[in-house]
Amino acid sequence: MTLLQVRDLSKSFGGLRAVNDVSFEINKGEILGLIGPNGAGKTTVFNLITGIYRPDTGQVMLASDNLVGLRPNAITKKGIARTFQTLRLFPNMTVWENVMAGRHVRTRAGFWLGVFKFKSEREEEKHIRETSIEYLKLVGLEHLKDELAKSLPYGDQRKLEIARALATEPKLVILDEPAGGLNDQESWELVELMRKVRDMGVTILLIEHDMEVVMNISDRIVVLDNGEKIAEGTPEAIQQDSRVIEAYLGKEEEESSWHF
Amino acid sequence: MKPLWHKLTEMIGRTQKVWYVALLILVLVFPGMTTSYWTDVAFFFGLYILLGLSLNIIVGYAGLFNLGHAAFYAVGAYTTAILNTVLGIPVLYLLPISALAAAFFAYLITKPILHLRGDYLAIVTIGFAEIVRISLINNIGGLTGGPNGLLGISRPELFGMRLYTPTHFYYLVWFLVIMVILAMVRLEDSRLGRAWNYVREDELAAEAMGIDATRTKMLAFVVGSALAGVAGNIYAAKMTMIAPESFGFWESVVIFSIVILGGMGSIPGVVVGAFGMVVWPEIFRGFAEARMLIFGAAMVLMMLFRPQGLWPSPRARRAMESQKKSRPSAKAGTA
Amino acid sequence: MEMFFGQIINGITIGSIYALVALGYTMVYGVLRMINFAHGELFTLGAYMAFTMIVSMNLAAYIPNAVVALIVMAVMVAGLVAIVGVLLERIAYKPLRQSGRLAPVISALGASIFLQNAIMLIWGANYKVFPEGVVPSITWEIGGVSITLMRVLILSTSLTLMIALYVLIQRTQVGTAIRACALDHDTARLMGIDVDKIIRLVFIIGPALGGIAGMMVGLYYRQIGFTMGWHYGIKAFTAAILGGIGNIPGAMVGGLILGVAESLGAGYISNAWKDAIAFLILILILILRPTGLLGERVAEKV
Amino acid sequence: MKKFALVMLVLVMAFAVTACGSKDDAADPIKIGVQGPISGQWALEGTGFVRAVTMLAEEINADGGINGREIQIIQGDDKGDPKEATLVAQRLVNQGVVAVVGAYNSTATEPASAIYNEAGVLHVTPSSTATGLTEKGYDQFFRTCFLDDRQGLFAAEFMTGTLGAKKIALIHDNTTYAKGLADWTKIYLEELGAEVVFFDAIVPGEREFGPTLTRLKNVNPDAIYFTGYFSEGGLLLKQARDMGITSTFVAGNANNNADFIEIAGIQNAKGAIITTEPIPTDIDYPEARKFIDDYQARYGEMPPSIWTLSAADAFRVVVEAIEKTQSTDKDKLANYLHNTMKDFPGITGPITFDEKGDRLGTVHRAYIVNEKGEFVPYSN
Repeated sequence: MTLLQVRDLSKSFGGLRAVNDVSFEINKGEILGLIGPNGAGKTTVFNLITGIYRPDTGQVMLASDNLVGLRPNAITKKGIARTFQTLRLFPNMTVWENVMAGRHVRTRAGFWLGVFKFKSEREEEKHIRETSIEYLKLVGLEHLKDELAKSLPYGDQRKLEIARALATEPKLVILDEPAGGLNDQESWELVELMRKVRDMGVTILLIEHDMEVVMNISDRIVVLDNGEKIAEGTPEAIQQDSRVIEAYLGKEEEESSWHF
Repeated sequence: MKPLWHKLTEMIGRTQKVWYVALLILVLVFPGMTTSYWTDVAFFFGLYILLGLSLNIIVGYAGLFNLGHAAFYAVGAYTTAILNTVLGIPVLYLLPISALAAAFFAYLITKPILHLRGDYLAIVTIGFAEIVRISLINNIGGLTGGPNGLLGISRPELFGMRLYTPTHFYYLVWFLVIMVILAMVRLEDSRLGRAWNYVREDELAAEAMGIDATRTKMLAFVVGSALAGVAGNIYAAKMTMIAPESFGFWESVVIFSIVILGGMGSIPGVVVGAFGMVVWPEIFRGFAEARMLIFGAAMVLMMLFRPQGLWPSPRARRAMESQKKSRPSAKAGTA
Repeated sequence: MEMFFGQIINGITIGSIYALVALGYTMVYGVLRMINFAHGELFTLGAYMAFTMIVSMNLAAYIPNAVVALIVMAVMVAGLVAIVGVLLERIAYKPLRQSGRLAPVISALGASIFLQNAIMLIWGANYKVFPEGVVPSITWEIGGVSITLMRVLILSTSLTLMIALYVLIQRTQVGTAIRACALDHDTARLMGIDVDKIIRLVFIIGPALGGIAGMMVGLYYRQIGFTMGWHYGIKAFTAAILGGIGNIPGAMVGGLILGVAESLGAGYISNAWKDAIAFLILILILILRPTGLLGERVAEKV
Repeated sequence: MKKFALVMLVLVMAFAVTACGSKDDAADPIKIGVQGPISGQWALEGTGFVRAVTMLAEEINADGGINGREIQIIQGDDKGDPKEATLVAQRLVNQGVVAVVGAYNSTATEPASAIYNEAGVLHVTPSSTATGLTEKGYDQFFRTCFLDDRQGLFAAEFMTGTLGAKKIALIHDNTTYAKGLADWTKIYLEELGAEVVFFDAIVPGEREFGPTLTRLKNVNPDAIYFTGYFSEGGLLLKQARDMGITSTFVAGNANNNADFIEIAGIQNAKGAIITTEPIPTDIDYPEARKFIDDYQARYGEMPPSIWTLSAADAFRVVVEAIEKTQSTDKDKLANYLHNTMKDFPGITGPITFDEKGDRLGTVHRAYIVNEKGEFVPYSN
């Protein structure tokens, strides 16, 4: 069953065509890898799906809802959560509070409830705290809950960002280079974590540079080059694909110029 | 009142209870211990705590750089003054109405400017506040009394008692201060309070978490302005006359300084800041001439040596401490 | 029609002063991304220093030629104000370069209050009055519009200085270095530019121009007060935003447009609403086109 | 949080200890307060108040005081700010003053007057002209300045009558006082059949009046009446002449200051007229002459403005009442000032109060700037 459908997506910046007529689908419960050389437009596709950019043409459908034109927060509410290529935690807040941010969209209390602390608010607050701890346990950070986010080691910050995204109870979670900057041990833990998440029933869309990670975990892979989709298929098939190999060989393996 | 008292003690905890009760008693008996002059100083101390707390929501919690807060204060004061002098509505009935008027005004003007960041927002708020002041001077709609302001605002009445002595106003304002502090303590640790902090820390990440940043920032302005409107109402009631000159840029700077001086986002910081801005100068009246000079220098020195404020919020303090520890660079991700 | 031209002339004169002051804001913003709130006070300082030289020290008496005397004084005012500018940067801004956007702005606000009150304590709270005849009051009548010598002087001085600055920025090596710093400090450093030196230079040029503007205001209106910096500062800042902050020709164009707009507003609507009109323009520009009229669209880094 | 409570407690304690100030009863000297903006934008005016009152008090004390009691002056700086004014008033009341001269601007006088009224302190303002101040029924509130309407009437009669002007331009500066004067002048001008062809405000602190004057030039008035302060008045006059506007320039009493001529330049100021209370050198009262001479001798300069003289009068009226009633009881003092005192020889002319505490009569005169840059009585 299709969860997310991306159809004929295009986006230009100035004269530069960053994404050109890209279409793909993600099925419920799978892990889809999105790869491509630097400047291929991967992150732009992410930003188009999550509502940071508005596509020039094309559609993004989550189940039967069209997401185009919605603000990022509305898209999160519909059930898509994301992490960032460069970490974007709330650095001066605690680990716990960071995860509680994810609960925001699934809870309701506003100003008056916050001030008067009626029963409904107290129960909701308790619920926020308890469920947040659950997500911290999932990524194995509950013992650090009162530390400031910025004081965590880098690998833990990555995990925290994933926990925060999961706390929004997404149908689809989009991970933007989650293994970036991690050592082998941490990458391996990450792969395990992603499997666990998938087993919870959350679909995953993954951008990753670490080919080992991508090939290891993805059910299917979509390859972008110069803003266009050049291949799609199982990891094995992609590894054989001549266009993909050419695309990767033709470019220097250098750090992305797409700052996020 | 009993459940409130329960909650109060519950919140404060056992060991601290003694101190808070002592403090409360002191606040209660203070006018009896001193002259009407110091009672009035304490009144203004309280009034500026209210103003500081109101701006603290906008600047401290939500990180929105508002340098035109006097405008919202003015809207509250003028709403009270106009409705009281023209329609004769009792001043204290106008307290919620002034709050609403200031909140509504904030809703209107901040809508288009919330996407601006940092110093740009500061400039726009200065601009709005100046436009408000100029409009008041130019007697818009023939209601604001022009440069003369409005005169003859009646004294408030509470349970059939006319409030007019410094002591009456002292209790009125400190009652509000205590109520607002209690509300703020609760708000800080609520879903909305955290949302403000998330937006301040990283707006984009907050949006990715499903937090409507525009709405959240707007709410900070609306709630903060409503409280400034309350302060405006009390001010009008106390003064019985208001004029545009009381709501100029300088007033905004004073309120802003209260928040910065004490420490952004910190409730005790606001109290300390208001003490520094309102009471301190009264104790040291002798330095009248050089007072502003010292104040300006203090602002620079604060930024150089104690940017987190005199009494930072626990969060800011933790942030400072952890900065001293070595930590892995977040930039590693791009390398 | 006569009145219209009259208003345009008024607007251009006052606008050229705004432009001169705006250059200080825009250059500092360009290289440091901060609003130097204290710049208006440097402008005031220029006016008061000129006052001291003319009245207390009677410098003109030592220099026989009036034109030479004015130029010498202008150079001295520019130099002295520049020294204060550099000190200001050194003490209040430089230590805060790494501490985010909030701290420098508050520090600047504090410095502004400090300088304003220092001026008040040194020279007193009263208005100071420049003597008559430092610049002879000659008036020409052109097509029913009166133009005084001082206006011509203000206009020509401002234009000369602005053109000189433009050439400096666009045609010289130093100018290239300033522009490089405005784009990115790290890259500039990699290119071998001493960024600290460039920032210091910006804090020499900006305050010097502001100081000269202050001196001209003193000479023209002959009445100065210690709070005048706020008034001119906020207008000049508006001009800088209007033209596109960080953009040097933008500051010049912004100054002139603001001057004319204000003048027409005061002339056809009411002087009492003049400042409100200026602020309204500022807000509208920031909302609708935050990069200003001449500013380029900077792709927002997400 | 515990620390917070502790520190707050200490702070409040310290505050309370400082607060235990003097509660002085009827000690030997008679305490009279003087309240005004001693610092801030109107520092010049407030300083003038203090200097005038202090000097007079010392003179009286040197002569043995009033009724054998010394006068003690207590000053309070309100910066022209209503909040500060409240505090100053409270403090003066706490210190046991019998009477207060002061508050310069109406917004500061208003909240202070309520405090003085409740405390039963005689209150005389030298300069707050807002009409509403005397409408509140306070029996111990007086003013030695004239309401704006008096000068407005004089100016209107002078311009239409003596100058024969038909088309008149009015410019104010949107301050309480200037706006009031302009409004009243407009009312009387229209009553007298003159046409007000221009009515607009300039902004205090502004220096460029070109836009306003260009518009004004277009309507070509016979006379311009500027009701604001000298710092802008001088500039306005200069710029008007630079632009070739030749209309007669008339200005209100806030321009009664040598700097008005200095800023405009003698050449431009020559022929300009001001409407004002009699200037000291033109008053026949020996009191006035003596006051000016003493002031100049003591402080080395002329009183900064008419309000300084008005403050001196406020103080002299208070002393007069205390002396004549042999009392410091506010009811007796107020009663004396309301009902008994007639044409007291003030420095600014004869002083009589009506039942509201406003000053009766009109004493305004016109002065013209002569070739030497001095104000001289206007004569046809």
